[in-house]
Amino acid sequence: MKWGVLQFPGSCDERDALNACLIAEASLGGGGSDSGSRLVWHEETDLSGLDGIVVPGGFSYGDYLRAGAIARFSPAMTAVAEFAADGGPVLGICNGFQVLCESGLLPGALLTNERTRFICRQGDLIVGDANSPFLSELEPGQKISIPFKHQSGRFFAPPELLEEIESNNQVAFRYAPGHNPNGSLNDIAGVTNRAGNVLGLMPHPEHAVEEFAGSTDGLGLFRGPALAGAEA
Amino acid sequence: MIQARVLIRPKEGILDAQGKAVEGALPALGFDGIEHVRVGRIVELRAESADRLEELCEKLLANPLIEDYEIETIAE
Amino acid sequence: MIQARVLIRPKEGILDAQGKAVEGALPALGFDGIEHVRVGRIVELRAESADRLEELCEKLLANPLIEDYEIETIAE
Amino acid sequence: MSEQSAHRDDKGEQSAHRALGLTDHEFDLICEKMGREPNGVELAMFSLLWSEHCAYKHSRKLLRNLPTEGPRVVMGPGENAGAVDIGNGYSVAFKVESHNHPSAVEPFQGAATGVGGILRDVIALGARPIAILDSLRFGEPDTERTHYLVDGVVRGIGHYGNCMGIPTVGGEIYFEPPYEQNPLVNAMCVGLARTDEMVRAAAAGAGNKVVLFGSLTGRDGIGGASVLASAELDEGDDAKRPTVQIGDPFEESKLLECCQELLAEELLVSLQDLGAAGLTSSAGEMASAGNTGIDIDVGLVPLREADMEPFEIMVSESQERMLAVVEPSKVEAVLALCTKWQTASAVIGEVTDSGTFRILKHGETVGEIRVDDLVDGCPLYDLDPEEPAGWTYPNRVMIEDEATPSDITLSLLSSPSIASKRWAFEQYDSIVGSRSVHRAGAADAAVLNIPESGRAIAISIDGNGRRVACDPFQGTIEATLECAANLAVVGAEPLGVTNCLNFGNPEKPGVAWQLGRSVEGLAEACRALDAPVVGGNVSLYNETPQGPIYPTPVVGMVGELPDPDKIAGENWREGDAVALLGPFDPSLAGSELEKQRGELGKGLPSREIGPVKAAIELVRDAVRSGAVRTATDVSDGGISTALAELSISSSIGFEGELSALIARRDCSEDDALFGEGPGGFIIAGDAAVLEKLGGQGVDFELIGEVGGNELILEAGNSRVEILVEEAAAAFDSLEDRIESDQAGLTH
Ligand SMILES: Nc1ncnc2c1ncn2[C@@H]1O[C@H](COP(=O)(O)OP(=O)(O)O)[C@@H](O)[C@H]1O
Ligand SMILES: [Mg+2]
Repeated sequence: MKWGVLQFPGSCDERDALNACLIAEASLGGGGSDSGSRLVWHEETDLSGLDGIVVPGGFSYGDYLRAGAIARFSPAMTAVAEFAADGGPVLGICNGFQVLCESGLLPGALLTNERTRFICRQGDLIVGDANSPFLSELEPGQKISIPFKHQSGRFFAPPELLEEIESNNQVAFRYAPGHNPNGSLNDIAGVTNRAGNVLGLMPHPEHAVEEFAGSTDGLGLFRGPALAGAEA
Repeated sequence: MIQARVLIRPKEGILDAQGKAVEGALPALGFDGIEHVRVGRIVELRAESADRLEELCEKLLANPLIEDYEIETIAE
Repeated sequence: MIQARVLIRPKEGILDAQGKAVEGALPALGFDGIEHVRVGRIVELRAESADRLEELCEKLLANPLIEDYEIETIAE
Repeated sequence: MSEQSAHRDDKGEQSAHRALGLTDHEFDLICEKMGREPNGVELAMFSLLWSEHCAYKHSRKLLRNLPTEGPRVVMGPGENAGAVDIGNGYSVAFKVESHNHPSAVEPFQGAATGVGGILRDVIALGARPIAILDSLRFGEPDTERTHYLVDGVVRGIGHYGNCMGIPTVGGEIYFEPPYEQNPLVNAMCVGLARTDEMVRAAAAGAGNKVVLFGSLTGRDGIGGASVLASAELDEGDDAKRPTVQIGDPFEESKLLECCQELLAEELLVSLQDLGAAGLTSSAGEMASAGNTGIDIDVGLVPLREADMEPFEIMVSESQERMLAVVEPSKVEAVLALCTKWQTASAVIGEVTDSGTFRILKHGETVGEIRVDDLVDGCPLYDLDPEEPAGWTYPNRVMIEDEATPSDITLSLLSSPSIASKRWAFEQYDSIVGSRSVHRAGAADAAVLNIPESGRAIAISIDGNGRRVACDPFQGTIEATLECAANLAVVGAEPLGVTNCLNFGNPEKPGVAWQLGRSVEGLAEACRALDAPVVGGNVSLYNETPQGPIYPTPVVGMVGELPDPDKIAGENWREGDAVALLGPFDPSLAGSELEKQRGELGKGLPSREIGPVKAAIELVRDAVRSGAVRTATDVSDGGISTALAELSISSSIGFEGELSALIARRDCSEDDALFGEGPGGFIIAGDAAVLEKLGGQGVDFELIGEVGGNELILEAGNSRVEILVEEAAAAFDSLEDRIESDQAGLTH
């Protein structure tokens, strides 16, 4: 699989995300440095040849105004919207999740943490019952350990929308009991779009792909689309 | 040119973490009798016309899912 | 009770990183002819009296070193 | 303003130079060197470059005694940061710097811009920053002021690093009364670079262009020099003179990427950050290092405020700016890359062979100074040291006389300086960059994976000011040894040292003595450890009417280790044997307990470095071989605290006793349980494996076994017996003490 990882002015985790993509590819017997996976500059509009997109974490445009508010207007995001509409897998991590919500590709919004502080910690997530290529290697109810780090990660949706997200099985991850760091509604840590091909989450699976990091539970998300493709 | 001021506030009913933090800090600093603290943003700008300000708010300055906005303009 | 509104803005001459970033992004979003974007905070609250609002701003709501504030009150 | 002279006999400006911090003697010297009196622009520039901060006038002579050379040193003192070779064509660059005063005035911005500044020093070498550490000192956390400072500083440090995508991987925080009014905010940055791609700051090549890029120049940080402004401008204009610097990490993150790309494309001759004294110091130092002259036209500098005076432009400390020397044919490409990264840029001058620093305004000369006079002309002063007769700092009783050993252990664990700093460190992104080696509960040294070199590096920062106050020489040796001990626990060997010397007013004999003895201690320890000092920073005059701070040399050490899979952590297992290793000879002098008892006094027992070094090496080798998986050094609070911390981090108790130590050292029970000093390690694991570490010329004794839910430790007739849960609650109490009245308002 060839991944494109978006890079905005102010992105932070884009190299980490690309690294995770390459590790996942290698674990599936593909990849290598000539795999074709690459960073995508925010002004690029041509995503042809890419099989999956990551909108990475960081502080695009300094997160000024609202996290993700400015980045959503980049030319690359217009291309990502088309890519997603065609069913391509798009993963938004942290700031990337915020960008996808701001641009309407995912439902809901992310508010300042209840305790207003930035928080960085390893935490447990429970896999939701969403149907998404990113979850193909994970079982609903499975517990995984993934770090999170953010200041605006409190998932919010008005009651009707929340009800819709729940009843359509769009919840991809919930914080395990006692692990909700920010006051997210229904402990929601990640959601998908209706079709399931777009998934956003606040925790950082790309920081849980190598042994030395203490957990490799994040690898599954990056392996998911290729495995789902193989099944299809 | 016009001078515009956009006030952006968290929607009623949404927990305003910053407002709550301010309220929480008041007693220790010796302030009593203050309540309903809400913290929002103010964006001030000069524009050639007021025509597209609404659109600017909807698209960029505010997120209608979580925020209300109000535009005040002064012609110059 | 009074209803108060405090507008807090970066002082003249102090770098307004937010305003700068927003202003820089506007042309790419198709908004032209907008300038002097300044981003500040608005704090709204209900208080028993306006007596200590000034002090509240100095101590907690604003940072007098880098921000100016303006208090508007409406008696209720 | 440029036409006017700053003559001290001139009535209106009689004391301009004094108000700017120059002595009459220094002013006379300037006149002598110039053959005339400086005009306002020139005086402003001299006053800053001849300041303590830039000229090191009270410390440079002392610093010459530090060992700075070694086979791994790539860049030593004199460059923006030091650098050491880590193999495979890579180097790590690192430096620690203070931002004490700005943080006392505005803690959030002060700390944020402190981080921004040290990052730029590393970026200027062509390195990509890969880690930040912070070393903070505050008063006791029981006043509104301290809460306000801690909250702002911690948020400020987190804000900058988090937004930049550079992990803050370690640090330390101490709370002591002498820092109440004068907190210390030291930040260290470590960067990675290909050795052959690193750049120096020296300007070269007459005719080459000088390019300024990054943020626009505003009136930020024009502190002292605003004296000139008030002499020049109308009364009431002072409000237009902000002195607080505002940090914009978003701008710096673009600047970083832009610098990396400019260097990768080989577009630059040299690169320099703008820090204290802004354009004056960066352009001046570039010219000085390159033995060139330099012309700067202030009319070409992109401004945030149109009406700035030439002197303001020359001394502005606006953040997030860099200066580059570029060959004329490459200027266009440089400016284009700056545009790509959405950062302002302009050609503002030229390198000349004149040996002078010329300031122009739209082509007209408004100031002209010989580079040597400006950069190297400042007189260096000898200190006038005198050892104070006794303890000159306050003592406060914080613990009851009748406290039992168990009470004392809990009191030590909840002491803000010892208690877990999780509350602070969780506000820092510690994992971005995918290098941070994760070890649950571990805090001794940060470990970063460097796949580029096939190895890992470890970083530690340390400086217990209280112990240095007791004995500046021994205390500084101990701080350096502690860094090395922290590295040993993760299997790392020191490569180089950086340091920040935070002291009071060096013109006072007592402070001068502290400074001199401390630097001697640093030199001695670094020599013994073969760890050259490759850079650092000095921050003097840290005092208020309440008195000086504790003398606080903050030592940062970078080491390397072969295998990040083989490092010891703080997780022990049920049934593990536990040993005390090393020449540890505990004493209450200068200890946390002595502080709590209000009995601090002058002097620390002197200890030989040799045996400590041997213990450090034994532990390092044992960890590297994989034999030892649990280890920590005995530090603040002594053995009882070290054992409690291990129990807490793995939630398993311990039972043991210290009779062998008491017999060997002939020390008191309190000394054994709570005494401090260098050279002690607690290690845990299989008894048979541990025992192999005995009989190797390093003191060694088994002291007990891991198990249960209590910490039980006997020393003669004294007995500590506490539940691990209780210990954990005490250890986790910092947040409640700090987070009482702060608002957590985001700026
Ligand atoms: N305590 C110290 N030990 C070793 N080197 C030092 C010390 N203090 C300053 N230096 C060196 O002196 C030079 C000037 O320091 P500084 O003015 O802080 O640099 P910059 O202007 O680049 O921030 C640097 O190379 C620094 O490493
Ligand atoms: Mg520098």
